[in-house]
Amino acid sequence: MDKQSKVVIDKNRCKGCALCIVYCPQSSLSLSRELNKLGVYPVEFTDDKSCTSCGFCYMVCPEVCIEVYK
Amino acid sequence: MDKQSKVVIDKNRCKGCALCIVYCPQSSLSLSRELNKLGVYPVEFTDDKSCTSCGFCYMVCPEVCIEVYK
Amino acid sequence: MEKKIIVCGSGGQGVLFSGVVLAWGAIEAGKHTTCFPSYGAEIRGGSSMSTVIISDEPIGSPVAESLDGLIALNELGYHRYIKKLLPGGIVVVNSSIAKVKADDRNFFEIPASELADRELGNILSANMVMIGYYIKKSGALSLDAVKSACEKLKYKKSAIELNKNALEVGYNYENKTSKGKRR
Amino acid sequence: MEKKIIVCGSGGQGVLFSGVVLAWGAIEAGKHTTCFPSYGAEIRGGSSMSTVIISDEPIGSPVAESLDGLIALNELGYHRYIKKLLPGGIVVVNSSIAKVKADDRNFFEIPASELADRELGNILSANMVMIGYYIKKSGALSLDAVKSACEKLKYKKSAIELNKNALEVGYNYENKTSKGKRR
Amino acid sequence: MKKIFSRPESLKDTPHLYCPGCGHGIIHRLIAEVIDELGVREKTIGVAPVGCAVFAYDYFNFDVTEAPHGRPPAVATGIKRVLPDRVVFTYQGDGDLAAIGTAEIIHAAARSENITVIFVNNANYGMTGGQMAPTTLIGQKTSTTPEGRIENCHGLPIKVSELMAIFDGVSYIERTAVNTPKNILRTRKAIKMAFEAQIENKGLSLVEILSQCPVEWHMNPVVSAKWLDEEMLKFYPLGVIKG
Amino acid sequence: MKKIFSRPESLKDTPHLYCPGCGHGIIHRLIAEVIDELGVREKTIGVAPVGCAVFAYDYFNFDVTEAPHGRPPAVATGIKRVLPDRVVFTYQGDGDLAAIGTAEIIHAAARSENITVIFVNNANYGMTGGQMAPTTLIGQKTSTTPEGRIENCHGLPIKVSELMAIFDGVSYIERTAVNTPKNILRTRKAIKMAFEAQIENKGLSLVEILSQCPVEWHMNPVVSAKWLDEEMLKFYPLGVIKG
Amino acid sequence: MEKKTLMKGNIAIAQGAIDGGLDAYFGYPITPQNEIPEFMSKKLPEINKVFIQAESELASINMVMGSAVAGFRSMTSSSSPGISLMQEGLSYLCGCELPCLIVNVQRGGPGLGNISGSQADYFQTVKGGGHGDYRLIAFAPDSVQEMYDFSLLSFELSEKYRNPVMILTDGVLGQMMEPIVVAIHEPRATSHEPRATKNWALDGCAGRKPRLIRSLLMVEGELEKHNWHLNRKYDDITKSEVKYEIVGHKDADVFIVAYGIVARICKSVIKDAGSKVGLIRPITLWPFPSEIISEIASPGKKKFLTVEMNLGQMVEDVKLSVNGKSPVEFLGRPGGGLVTAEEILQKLKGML
Amino acid sequence: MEKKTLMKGNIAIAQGAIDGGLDAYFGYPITPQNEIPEFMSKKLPEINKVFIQAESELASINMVMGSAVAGFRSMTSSSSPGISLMQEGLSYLCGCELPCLIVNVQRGGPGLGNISGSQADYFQTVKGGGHGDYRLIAFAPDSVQEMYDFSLLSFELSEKYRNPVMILTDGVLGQMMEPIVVAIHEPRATSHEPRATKNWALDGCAGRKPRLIRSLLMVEGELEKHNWHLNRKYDDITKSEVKYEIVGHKDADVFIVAYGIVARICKSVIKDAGSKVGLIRPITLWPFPSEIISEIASPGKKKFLTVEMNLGQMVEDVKLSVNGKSPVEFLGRPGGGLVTAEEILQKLKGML
Ligand SMILES: Cc1ncc(C[n+]2csc(CCOP(=O)(O)OP(=O)(O)O)c2C)c(N)n1
Ligand SMILES: Cc1ncc(C[n+]2csc(CCOP(=O)(O)OP(=O)(O)O)c2C)c(N)n1
Ligand code: SF4
Ligand code: SF4
Ligand code: SF4
Ligand code: SF4
Ligand code: SF4
Ligand code: SF4
Ligand SMILES: [Mg+2]
Ligand SMILES: [Mg+2]
Repeated sequence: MDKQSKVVIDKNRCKGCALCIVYCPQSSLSLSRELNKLGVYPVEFTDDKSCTSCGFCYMVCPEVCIEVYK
Repeated sequence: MDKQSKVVIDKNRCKGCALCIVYCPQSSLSLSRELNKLGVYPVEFTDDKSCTSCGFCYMVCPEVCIEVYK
Repeated sequence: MEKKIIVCGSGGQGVLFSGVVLAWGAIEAGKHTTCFPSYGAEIRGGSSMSTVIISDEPIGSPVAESLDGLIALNELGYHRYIKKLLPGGIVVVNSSIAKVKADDRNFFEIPASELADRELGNILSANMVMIGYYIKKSGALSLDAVKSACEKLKYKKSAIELNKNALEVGYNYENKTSKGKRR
Repeated sequence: MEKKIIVCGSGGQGVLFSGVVLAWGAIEAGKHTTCFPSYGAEIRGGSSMSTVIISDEPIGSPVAESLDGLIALNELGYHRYIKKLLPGGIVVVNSSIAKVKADDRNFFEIPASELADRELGNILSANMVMIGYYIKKSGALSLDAVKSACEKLKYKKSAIELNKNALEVGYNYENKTSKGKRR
Repeated sequence: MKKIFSRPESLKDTPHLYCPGCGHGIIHRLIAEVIDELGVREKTIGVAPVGCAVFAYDYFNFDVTEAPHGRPPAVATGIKRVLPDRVVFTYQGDGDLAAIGTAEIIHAAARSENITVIFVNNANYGMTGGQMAPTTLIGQKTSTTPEGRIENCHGLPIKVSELMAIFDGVSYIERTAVNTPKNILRTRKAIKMAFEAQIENKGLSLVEILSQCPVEWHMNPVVSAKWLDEEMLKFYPLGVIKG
Repeated sequence: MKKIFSRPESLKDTPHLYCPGCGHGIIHRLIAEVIDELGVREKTIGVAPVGCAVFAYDYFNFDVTEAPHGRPPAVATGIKRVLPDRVVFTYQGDGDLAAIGTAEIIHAAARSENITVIFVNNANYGMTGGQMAPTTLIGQKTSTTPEGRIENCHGLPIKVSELMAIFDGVSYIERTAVNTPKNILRTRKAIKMAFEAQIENKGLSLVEILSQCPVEWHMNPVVSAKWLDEEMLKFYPLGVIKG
Repeated sequence: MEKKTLMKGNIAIAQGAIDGGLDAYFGYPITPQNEIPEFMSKKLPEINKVFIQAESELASINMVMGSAVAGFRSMTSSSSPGISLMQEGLSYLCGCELPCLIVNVQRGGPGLGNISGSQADYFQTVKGGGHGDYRLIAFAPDSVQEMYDFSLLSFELSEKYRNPVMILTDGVLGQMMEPIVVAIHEPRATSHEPRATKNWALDGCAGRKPRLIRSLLMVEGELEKHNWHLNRKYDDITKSEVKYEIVGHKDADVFIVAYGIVARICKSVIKDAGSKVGLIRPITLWPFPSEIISEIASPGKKKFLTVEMNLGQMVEDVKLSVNGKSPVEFLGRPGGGLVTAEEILQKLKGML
Repeated sequence: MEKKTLMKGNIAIAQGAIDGGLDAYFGYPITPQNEIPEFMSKKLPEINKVFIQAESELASINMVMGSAVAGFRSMTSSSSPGISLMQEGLSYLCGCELPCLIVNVQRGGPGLGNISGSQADYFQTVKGGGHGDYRLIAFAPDSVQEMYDFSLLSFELSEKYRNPVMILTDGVLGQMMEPIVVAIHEPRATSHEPRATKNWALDGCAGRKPRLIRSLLMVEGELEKHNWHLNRKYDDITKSEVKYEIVGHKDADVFIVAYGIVARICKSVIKDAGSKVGLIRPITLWPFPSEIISEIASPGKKKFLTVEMNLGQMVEDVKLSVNGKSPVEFLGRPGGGLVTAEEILQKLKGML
């Protein structure tokens, strides 16, 4: 786990559906520019300042590939 | 057809269920004392004076073996 | 020895029970037996029958193409099955209900319903009266065997007694008709 | 002559369409052909493939155990099917998307997505660019046959033109790599 | 004297094989009367169930087909879709419609198939010997509920009419009975309304008819007509449920 | 920092094979969370449907059996009747439950089987390629309604929750969705209520979950979540329907 | 002497299953087997076992699947049309390797047919009426005693191989009564003992890894592998579980092959026909007693007569066993017609 | 030259049925045949014919029954598990003698299995998966062209005999594309012409006596009589409608017997195997081409190899035809495994 982040994404499980991005109230997530092993652009956690650890991203993720810390 | 009767019963079709008897408002029907071909005591029309040709007997007969005249 | 018997009548006359009593009687007598009742929508019309086979040997088909005995509790049944009777076969008819003309067979009438009503106070025992009479006439089974069969059936004591009495009434009925004679 | 070819890629890259175009091309060339796409829950994962066989003789199985040609629109597909390639078989890879290392086979790269985007203004034409390039490299079919195949498919005139142009872009692509060389 | 009540043309002159007092015979006659009255005998196609009334095809004087147990609504759908101007109806028992045929009746309703359903609720499986039906009352003894139907084992009986009423595609639903002359008259009316709904292309119409099954209820016909009144009506109230 | 949201124990650490954005993955996780929370993982038996979620058995970290298409309620009945103290649930799609399995779910409800039903309504047949389901909306294009669902040919969509509410044997019914965090939270609550109803022996409980099927709706996941909000909710209002 | 009791075939099946440790019965009424669910509805609640009248045969077979999944001894019964509706379920049960007992009290077909006894579901039973390569272990009792015995036996056998067992009988055997001995000679396993040994059954994963029961095998090659596994199992059953009876002299000239109710009738014929006629009675229809038939046919001077209550179904298995070494003739009556002793004798005369 | 068009097997079946005068299609989705209902849902409304997506396969087959009862050309399609659910319906359709077309695009079984092609429903199709003695006329196309041709042909044949026709194919043939000629050489009867000649169809009794369609025959002897009538019909079909193809030299040493997708593969093997190997390809699986096989087997110096995508089903019919006159070997792969040319060649080598 990246000690810096409140939100950890298992990037090779992410299918890039972007649900977490649109539902993050703090715009703390965005699509990466690097393809993952599934051949899609996964989500990256970009901003642990604004992130409130609300868990919305975890909640909407169909791949259960997000963990949220506080 | 029996010219006297308002109600004609096909006695060999009658199964003697007695529904017509109990629902006849004028008590114009009763069970015969002779077995019919089915081996049951069929219904007889006994009283064409009181019979009002209301048709209740026809209506309740599951064997459709009653005809009513007026 | 093999006896193929049909008991027939209308629903409620205890036809199936009669078949069972005969078959149990056969067991009591140490014989092989099968009992094949009519079933399902066949009995919707209100008729009922049971084929009983009693034999010294294992039995093949429980269905009888031809009969050694016919026990007719009503007229309809008589007419339906009489054509299957073998020469020498025995017919027993409940003359309280069935008005049939005898032919030249071993034809025996018994007013079973009346007897049951009069002697036993229960018209529904006519079936057992018939069975009693049949075994007497045919010798298919002993009275003892059939009586002890009644005890095998899980019924109330009083019912068992009634059935046994009815068997006796039939067994001891002094019929006034002889072979082929009309009553 | 018999050529067994697999086109593979991910859903939305036009893999199944490519197979159809090749098979239609074979018909135009007067050959026997079969085209067997992946289907059902197989494609749930997002990969897609189509096996096309082109032959002078009637074709038995439409499924290929070994391949004469592999047209890989993405990396996953390349890795999945490359092991089926026969010695002497030809591989064509979309280098815009698939970063694969060549081995000692007839390995050809073409930046099909980029070419489609740049030359045709439609990145989705990458599949036809690949087909054009493949027939050039393999000689499996003539450009004319495949172009007239495009006309057989009931599409809008503009789409037909786009596809034909894309085939030409691929067919005429001056590849700077040679056999087995990395780009 | 004029004949004022007698066998309708749509009912063949064939003796019924039903038990004495059985409601099926009455219902057959009512359907035949309505078909006559509407003048549609020659364009009617009936679908018989598997149940005591499978023999309906021997009694009706118009085209009738058999259907596998529970499937009359599917068979009727097949007929009506290719022959939309014919009058198509199913005749179904409570085992047929409410047990094995649940999916078929519900989806015919959901699709709003323009057919008429005559649903005969006699609270048991008559033909097979009086087993529990989905409509069997709590406490009612049947050959597979020897201690009576028990709510917390068998569940409550299904009220088919109320269930079907949920579907917008169903245009007419009424529950009636054939145990008394009055109820029989009302049943006739309901059957007519149901067929009229079909003729007017309003979608599925259904009449649930409470019907006595004396033999399998182990009652004589007169008592069974009373039992229907006293026990069945408590749980299955009569009346127009939709329409 | 403390981990506050992460994979529940009842969900195996196996990648989902569902399409990107598919609601099934979310629903699986919610079920797993509830099972964990109720502490019943070791006595839970799940029944997977035939549909995209057939693979549920690969994802759940407790006993799971397959059932033929539409028959999970019958299979669950078999399990629950012999193991009444286990927690038994079915997971069913709208094709599985509301089409081929109509009779089985209705009779499980009528019998008041003490099971929980997770009913995933994605308004089409995902697994077989997006055909019309009984729940497909009027006007919705699917691979077997190329011109959109038409009321007077295909009938109106079936509202399963409202239909099931008719049965007294059903103790809890709620319709929820998994297209937004708020709806997902509510879905989790509903699932918990449903399992609790079972644990308290109240009879069948059902949660109808509106779920996006981006691939077969031919929308990207984000658009599909919106479409659910804008189109599905109009016809399928959320809320507790019984309970 | 053992105490004999008069029992109906259907009841013997029901009693046999109960004595064999039945935990749960699920069924839907159909003639001529209604006595089975009716008996169960009375007896099972008394001994705290499960009886459910299902809403259909589809539901019945899937409820059986559920309780079999949980490792309980489970059963359903029906007659021909109802069994047809169970074909998908049977294929699943075999694919998932779930033990259970299915009883088919055959009636006349096709379609609604009638309610007489029949043997026209032989193909459905032994070749597979459902989809895919699978087999049911199929018993064909020919007496009420065997109805009881095989029903009692079936659970252990079906658990041994994790495969459904079918009792294929007919309306005549189901409805007829005969004296039988109902005696449980060895103490039966209670239903819970075998359950504990079922290391595949689902009952909650307490203290163990979660289990999974399925027949969907999508990964390439998996399903084929599973089928080869099943095939080996079927081979084992074929090697070990064939049951048959031979009546009459082994060196008879003509061998009748018949099962169930027809075999009884043939036995009575043989008594009369003398030493020139023998009977081979398959007791298991699958696995079929091919070996013994083949052996008897080998010298080549025999004749075979298959007698069935259908238009010729088992006769194919007889021919496959004989494999051209001797002539095989057929006598049959379809649609619920019961073959008579006279017909068989007549036919035999033409062959002797 | 006739104009060829590239077509998928499933679409060819659908188009063939439409060109054969299809009036009404009823079906439920299942892979690998979804293209059929999808195509129908688009095309049939355009030509004012009926398409209904049923709520299940049970409903499908019974809707087919309904529209067949009315005399219309009716059809359903499904794949293995769905066809298992139709077995009761098929028995009724045969019992009621209703013409119609059923398509089974087989997939791997048993149970849910997988979605690969398979041939494991052979027994179900030709022996009868439903109850009672009945037969389906069964076509096994081996090319997309034949998918079209037999689908088109099926209605006339099924009406001629008042018997359902089944097209038994598989996922590979259903999904593959191939050039075919879609040419209706003779003008087809419109759906209304044959309907007028159906003197049994129900469409309201205007101007005629009421008609009745049923399979319940309770009066003693009636059902048996009906079965004997059906049996004569099946005999007629067996005499007149057998179709097969022979590839290679008639005096080959080894004859492969294979149908459908496997037959295609065998054809390519034969090309390579030279003149010592021939192929008999049953085109109708029922009636089965027993006579020609028997004829070829007669000299006794032949060998037979049956190749199937199952654990050995048609091989029984081959053995029954050969009747011991020549050895019959079997090569098969179950569970959706596609037999390869190499495997067949290998096996042949051992036999030559
Ligand atoms: C598939 C199938 N299952 C079961 C049966 C047996 N069966 C015949 S009629 C019937 C139920 C009859 O009950 P209902 O529909 O209520 O009609 P009723 O006789 O009471 O009028 C059953 C279960 C059958 N014929 N076919
Ligand atoms: C008896 C049977 N019929 C049809 C199918 C094919 N089939 C598989 S899944 C499915 C429907 C899936 O739809 P749904 O239940 O809504 O689940 P989803 O995939 O949408 O989650 C169908 C028809 C089958 N496997 N078995
Ligand atoms: S926890 Fe909340 S704020 Fe933080 S990234 Fe996730 S959704 Fe955004
Ligand atoms: S919700 Fe999950 S799968 Fe979708 S983009 Fe976000 S992390 Fe990836
Ligand atoms: S018509 Fe009326 S009054 Fe006359 S007998 Fe009939 S019921 Fe009685
Ligand atoms: S109602 Fe009909 S059957 Fe009943 S007693 Fe009267 S006449 Fe006879
Ligand atoms: S069993 Fe009941 S429904 Fe059937 S005929 Fe007899 S009374 Fe009528
Ligand atoms: S098809 Fe739909 S339901 Fe199935 S996995 Fe894809 S998105 Fe989910
Ligand atoms: Mg009923
Ligand atoms: Mg769905």
